[in-house]
Amino acid sequence: AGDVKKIAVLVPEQGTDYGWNQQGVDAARAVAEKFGLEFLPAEGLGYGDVRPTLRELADEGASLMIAHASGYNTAAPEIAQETGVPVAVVDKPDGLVAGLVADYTLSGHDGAYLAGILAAKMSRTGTVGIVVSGEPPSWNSQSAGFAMGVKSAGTGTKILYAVIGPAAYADAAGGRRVTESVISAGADVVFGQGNGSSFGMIQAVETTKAIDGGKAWFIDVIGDKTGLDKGHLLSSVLWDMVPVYSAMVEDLKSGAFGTVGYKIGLVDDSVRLLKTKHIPSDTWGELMEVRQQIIDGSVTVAEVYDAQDVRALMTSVEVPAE
Amino acid sequence: MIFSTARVLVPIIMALVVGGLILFALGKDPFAYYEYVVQRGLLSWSGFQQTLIRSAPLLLIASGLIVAFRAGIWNLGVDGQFLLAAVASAALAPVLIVALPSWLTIIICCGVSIAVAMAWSVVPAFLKTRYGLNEIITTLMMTFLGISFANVLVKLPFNDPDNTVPQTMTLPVTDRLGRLFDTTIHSGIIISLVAVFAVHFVMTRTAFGLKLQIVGSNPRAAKHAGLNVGRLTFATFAISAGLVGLGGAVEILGVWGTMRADWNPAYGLLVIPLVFLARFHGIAVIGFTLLFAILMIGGESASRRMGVPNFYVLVLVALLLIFLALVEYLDHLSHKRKKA
Amino acid sequence: MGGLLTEVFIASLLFGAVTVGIPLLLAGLGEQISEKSGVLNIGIEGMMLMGAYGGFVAAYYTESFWFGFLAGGFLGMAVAFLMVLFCVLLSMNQIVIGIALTIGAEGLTALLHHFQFSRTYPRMPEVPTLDIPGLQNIPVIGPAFFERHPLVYLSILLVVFVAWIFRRTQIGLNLQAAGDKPAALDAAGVNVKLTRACAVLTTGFLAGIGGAFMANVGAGLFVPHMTHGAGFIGIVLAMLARGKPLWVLLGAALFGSSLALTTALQVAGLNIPTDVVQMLPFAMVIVVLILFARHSYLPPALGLPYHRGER
Amino acid sequence: MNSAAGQTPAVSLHSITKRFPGVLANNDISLDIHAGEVHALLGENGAGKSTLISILAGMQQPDAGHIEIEGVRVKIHSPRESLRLQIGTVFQHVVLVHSLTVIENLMLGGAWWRIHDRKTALARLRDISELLGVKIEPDVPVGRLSLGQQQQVEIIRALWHGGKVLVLDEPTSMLTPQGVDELGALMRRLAGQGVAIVFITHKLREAYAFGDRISVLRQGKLVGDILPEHLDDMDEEQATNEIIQLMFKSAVHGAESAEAEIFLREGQERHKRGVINKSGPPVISLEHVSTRAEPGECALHDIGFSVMPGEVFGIAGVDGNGQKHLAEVIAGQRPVLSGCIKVSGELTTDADVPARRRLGVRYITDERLGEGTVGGHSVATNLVLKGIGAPPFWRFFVTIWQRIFRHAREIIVAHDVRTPSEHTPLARLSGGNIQKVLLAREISINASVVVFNKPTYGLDIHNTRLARDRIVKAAASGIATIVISTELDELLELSDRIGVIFNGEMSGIVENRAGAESEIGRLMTGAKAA
Ligand SMILES: Nc1ncnc2c1ncn2[C@@H]1O[C@H](COP(=O)(O)OP(=O)(O)OP(=O)(O)O)[C@@H](O)[C@H]1O
Ligand SMILES: Nc1ncnc2c1ncn2[C@@H]1O[C@H](COP(=O)(O)OP(=O)(O)OP(=O)(O)O)[C@@H](O)[C@H]1O
Ligand SMILES: [Mg+2]
Ligand SMILES: [Mg+2]
Repeated sequence: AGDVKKIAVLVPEQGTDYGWNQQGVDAARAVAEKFGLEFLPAEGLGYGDVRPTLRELADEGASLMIAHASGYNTAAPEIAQETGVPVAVVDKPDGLVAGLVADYTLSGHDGAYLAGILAAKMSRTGTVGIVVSGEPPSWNSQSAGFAMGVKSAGTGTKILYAVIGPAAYADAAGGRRVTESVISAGADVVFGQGNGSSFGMIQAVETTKAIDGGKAWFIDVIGDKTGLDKGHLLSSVLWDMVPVYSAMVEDLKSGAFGTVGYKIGLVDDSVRLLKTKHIPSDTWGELMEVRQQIIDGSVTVAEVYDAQDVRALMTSVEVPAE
Repeated sequence: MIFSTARVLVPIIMALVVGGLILFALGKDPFAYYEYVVQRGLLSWSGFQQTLIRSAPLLLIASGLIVAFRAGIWNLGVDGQFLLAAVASAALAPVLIVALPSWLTIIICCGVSIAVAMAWSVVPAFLKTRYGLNEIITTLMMTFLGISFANVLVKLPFNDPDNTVPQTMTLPVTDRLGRLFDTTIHSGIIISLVAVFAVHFVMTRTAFGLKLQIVGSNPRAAKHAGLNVGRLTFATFAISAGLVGLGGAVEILGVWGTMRADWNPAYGLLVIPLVFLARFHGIAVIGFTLLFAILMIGGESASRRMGVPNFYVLVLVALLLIFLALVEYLDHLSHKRKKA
Repeated sequence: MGGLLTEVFIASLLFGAVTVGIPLLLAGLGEQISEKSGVLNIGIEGMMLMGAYGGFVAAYYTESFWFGFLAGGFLGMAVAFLMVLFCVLLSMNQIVIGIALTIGAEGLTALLHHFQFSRTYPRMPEVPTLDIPGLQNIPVIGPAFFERHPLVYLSILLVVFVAWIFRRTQIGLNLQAAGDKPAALDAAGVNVKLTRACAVLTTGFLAGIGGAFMANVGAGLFVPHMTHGAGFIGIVLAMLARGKPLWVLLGAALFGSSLALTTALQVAGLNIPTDVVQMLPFAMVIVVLILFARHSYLPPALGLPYHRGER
Repeated sequence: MNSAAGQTPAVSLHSITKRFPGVLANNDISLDIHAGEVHALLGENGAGKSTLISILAGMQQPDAGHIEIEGVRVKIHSPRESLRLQIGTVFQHVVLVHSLTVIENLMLGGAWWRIHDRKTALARLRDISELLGVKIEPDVPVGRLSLGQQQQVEIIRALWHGGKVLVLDEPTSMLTPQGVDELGALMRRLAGQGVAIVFITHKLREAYAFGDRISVLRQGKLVGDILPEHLDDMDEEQATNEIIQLMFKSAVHGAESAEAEIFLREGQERHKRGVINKSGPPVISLEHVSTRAEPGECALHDIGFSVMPGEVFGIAGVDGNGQKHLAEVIAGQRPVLSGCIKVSGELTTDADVPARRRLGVRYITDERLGEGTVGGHSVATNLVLKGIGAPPFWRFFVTIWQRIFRHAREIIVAHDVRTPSEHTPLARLSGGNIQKVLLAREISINASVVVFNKPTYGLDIHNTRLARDRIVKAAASGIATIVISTELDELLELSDRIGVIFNGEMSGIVENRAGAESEIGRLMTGAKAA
């Protein structure tokens, strides 16, 4: 049982990306307000060494440091050991240390599964695409979830998969180029994951016609870019970290911190599909049914984190065991 | 005196004034910002430790560059050499530590890292000695190649399957380079300081150093004087890359313990101008490196506290480089007028 | 997977290759002009980035691609002006200043972007094209090369134009002399610093346009650090080309197509990390160099400031 | 032929003063240059001649004083201005763009916005080459031309913009005797057309033969003139004496320069040669040596000769006939294609430079700045350049800078090197002083074979004297000495035997006795030895 006064969140880019970074910062801020804590945001730290910042935040008396990037998940536990300040890390489910290190492995794979179904149903060309700027586990599991969703729709829809390139989180031009190619290869719905580069993907969807001459759609992840939409944003797999962060604070207070990992999921709507006006209401209804089935457990979505396995899903026509 | 107070203070003040105006235009208080920088980067003990830690790889890279630049060789391939050496240590250390004591592991890793970086410099050295191909092109290309290759190595052969992030296995904190006394500073800083002093001594006070300088200033004269230009060129590349590689090893063995894919701090871009500003002088390099490490560490902190995006530090670094270069140039002019 | 390699898809790959290649071409040509005149312009990355930012802002607010390119060119030139001031006029160290300008442009554009666009992420509309009648209907090649923004055609024509300038004009002679033996140019009554200044400003202009192309055509928007390394590739291209503009074009094509190849392999379902493909052009060039290298020709005075009458 | 004394001078310099760090290069110099005259400008190395004319050429700005052109005060702030005033300059060191062709070099400076105007340029080239009586290929890259041809291009360029004033800084140092005569005739012809010519040389004979008026500089000051009316009345001997008086009579230097004077006069005679030790084997011998031809270079074919201890073996020939390869092959800087080289009976064909140095082989290159020295480094460093790592200046590879500096100070005094200090970057010294550094470095202990390549190139008479004296002394001490020179006088003065090299082959070897001169002249044009 600890006294929680200040929480810090560390993100690699500015918290204004309508995506991973923004969701993290916004959620942490919301939780800080909810519990009346002092909030210490550290944005734009990059993918280099965050130890100096972690140590400084520890010096400043942070009660919890949320290292909100999978790239920080080696450094943060080490600093936690060194300073005794609890940290939360991403994508390291076996790294729990009681009272010190907790993991939250976020995956919207079941949300992505729904998005896959949506894509399959909306596709006129019979081909959908996945464009990612990198292959971190959380994105891999969504790519896989999406692919499985597409296949489960039983429409025989083909799935194209493309990674923009190394260190391409901010490569907007690459995002656009690759997305254009994917659309030209036949996709009319593109499931895009990438920070800065996802704006390039949106740009491509906005300016490239599908091969049937019609409109191409974009399905986003993590954040809600409705405010920026020019009519091509079909949906988004939204992530809400507030429940996770709240649970962390509560566990810190109760002393359970570091004994359990945290997840997001469809159950509490911490993962949900963004509803836009472009989705026909009957389709939406079907999606909500599948959602319920997943929550019930009658449909399970396998979690695939490995890049090689993800790629295998794209080439194989069979849907892996459900 | 190379490191006269005015030569450093004047440009710093100029950079701070211009940088301050930019901050002011952004609606932030420049004084508060600078106070945080100095507080964190220099005055607070815990912050200063971070400054020293950050300096270690920079100094080793700088010492490698001093050798190359004094010998007239433009080794702009620092980043590739650094990363590949880092991969070597990161891949090897966690494996060796299982069987060997940590001191031996560290020595072997440093050796292998040095060798890997040296190997990466063989192509530019060969192309230069054999065909006279300019090393700016070849080292730049090798660095692009090296950066990608390092990623491939981390993602494929050396990937740690137990970690979801593509990175190598991790060397436990306790097995890393020993820490100095009670601090978080690892002993790599000692290695790097020794390297800088050794390089300075070799370049200014030994026959080998003078030979390299002769080759650097006039290869034809070197040949005329009976120096083996080809061998010295290879030696220069090897020593330079080796020191840079040692920097990569020290950063991995001292700080990270692992190497993550797509990690590229691009230290070369910062260190190259510093070495020029220091006029290839070892002691001056230490000063400049510390100055910039303070700015990096302090700037991260100040940016966070003030809500200024960290990009601002880049602007400040650029301003500082420009004003340092300007003052160095003015100093050089007056020096030339005075001295015969 | 064979079915993927449709005409449309291949055309789109080529299209992408051209899109990637044009900024590299402009940067490489620009750098070549600087280098010919004896200035090693390491700041070209900064010029591109500034051009990308400025070009995007201008194009976005005026809703004109042309205006964007022009503005990008001028912003690139503004950075080049600093290079001229410090390196040509004041003879300060070209590498220090070049790197400083690059770092500064990275910081400044990211900062400006943060305060201006990081909540709205504005994007450009579809790129207007000038279709070349007849040629545009050639399968595969047509859409990639002949349904493009006029700047694409201009950039390729620029190769010929620059080659002509180098070969047939006084400017070409002056540039060559400035990089080879500046004292000779000076003795012939031509202002060496002015020649170099013009060369660097031209570089800045071209690099700026290249950056603007990257932002407006390549990405359709501006994001921080978006040029990542294109300027440095431009330097490599310029040096490999040994003063021949046509070789810059070939180099740009090589790099452009290797990126397209990455996408092709992935969409085709091949399991190769992008890094491997990314290494291809560099590895290829190095192998070619090792096998066929001849003595490289770089201007003897490259990187050396000129002072009249100094010993 | 001489202009009336009352006429306005084409150029007049008024109280020109120019300072460089540590030197007063021009000290209050006032000088008139008249149209229709060849004005010979003489002075020891470092006297300030080149500085003075680079002020005229707009390359340097005077610290004080001003210039009038035809009585009008002008400010020559750039070479462009100088060209506009129709002052054409041929600088001491070639300033041509090697990667451009002859005609392109000549077109430099044309209106910048134009495309090449080849036709006009070729016509102009034809006119000027006719005037000069030279033939030059317009489309050859300048880098491929011999130094002599490059100089012709420079002269053409100097006249390109219509010469009122033509300034030639040591133009004869690279020319053959015929070339010198041709240039002299050319200067006379141009003067006849009313051009004002400034002619800098170190050869008093040339000054007398071609000059209408002679001015002498010493240590930055104008120390005397010989006016045309005066010069006409003197014979060569008188003129020479007068010039030497001006150049070396010095209140400051007192006794030392009186000594110099005597020894300069002595120098006019042929040197007494030392004893050649013919008892043992030759110190060095070359047999059937050939080298690989690189583009633009003249390779050796089947060269053979040997040199005895104490002997001076001269190599005569027009520049560019393989002298460079010969010297480099002996020094070990260049591999031989076939044949062998023996030093003191030992086969050294494949030995590298340090190995040959250990055998006592020394080489004084003709490219002082190109390969002989490292210009940016100090005089002191350059003096130990060939012995880096060796005691006494290095102990366990650690440099003992104090010793190097002390050594340098000693050399500077002993060889009268004019330098502000031993720390001065070598490139700042005048050519003659750089040459002294080179000589001092090479002729030291343990030499057995010394190759001198153009040892007096660019030196003033005094330094030439010193250098030749040193060569003679070296030989007298038993060193086998090889002197490569394009100046026949020099070889005749110094050598025991003279080999003539033509097109990379040794066309003959001549004993240096009466009548050798004409035989050598014949061989130099490629005729085979009888
Ligand atoms: N650019 C320069 N910087 C520094 N010192 C210089 C420079 N130019 C000339 N000097 C110095 O000025 C003096 C005069 O040099 P100058 O070249 O005019 O002599 P010179 O009479 O032409 O000699 P030489 O016969 O050897 O050519 C020398 O001491 C030289 O070292
Ligand atoms: N190439 C050189 N030629 C002549 N002297 C040299 C050369 N390089 C170095 N020296 C001399 O060697 C000494 C040391 O060199 P350097 O100037 O690099 O170190 P330093 O500045 O004296 O060192 P510190 O600043 O630590 O005292 C100096 O006295 C310098 O003049
Ligand atoms: Mg010093
Ligand atoms: Mg001179």
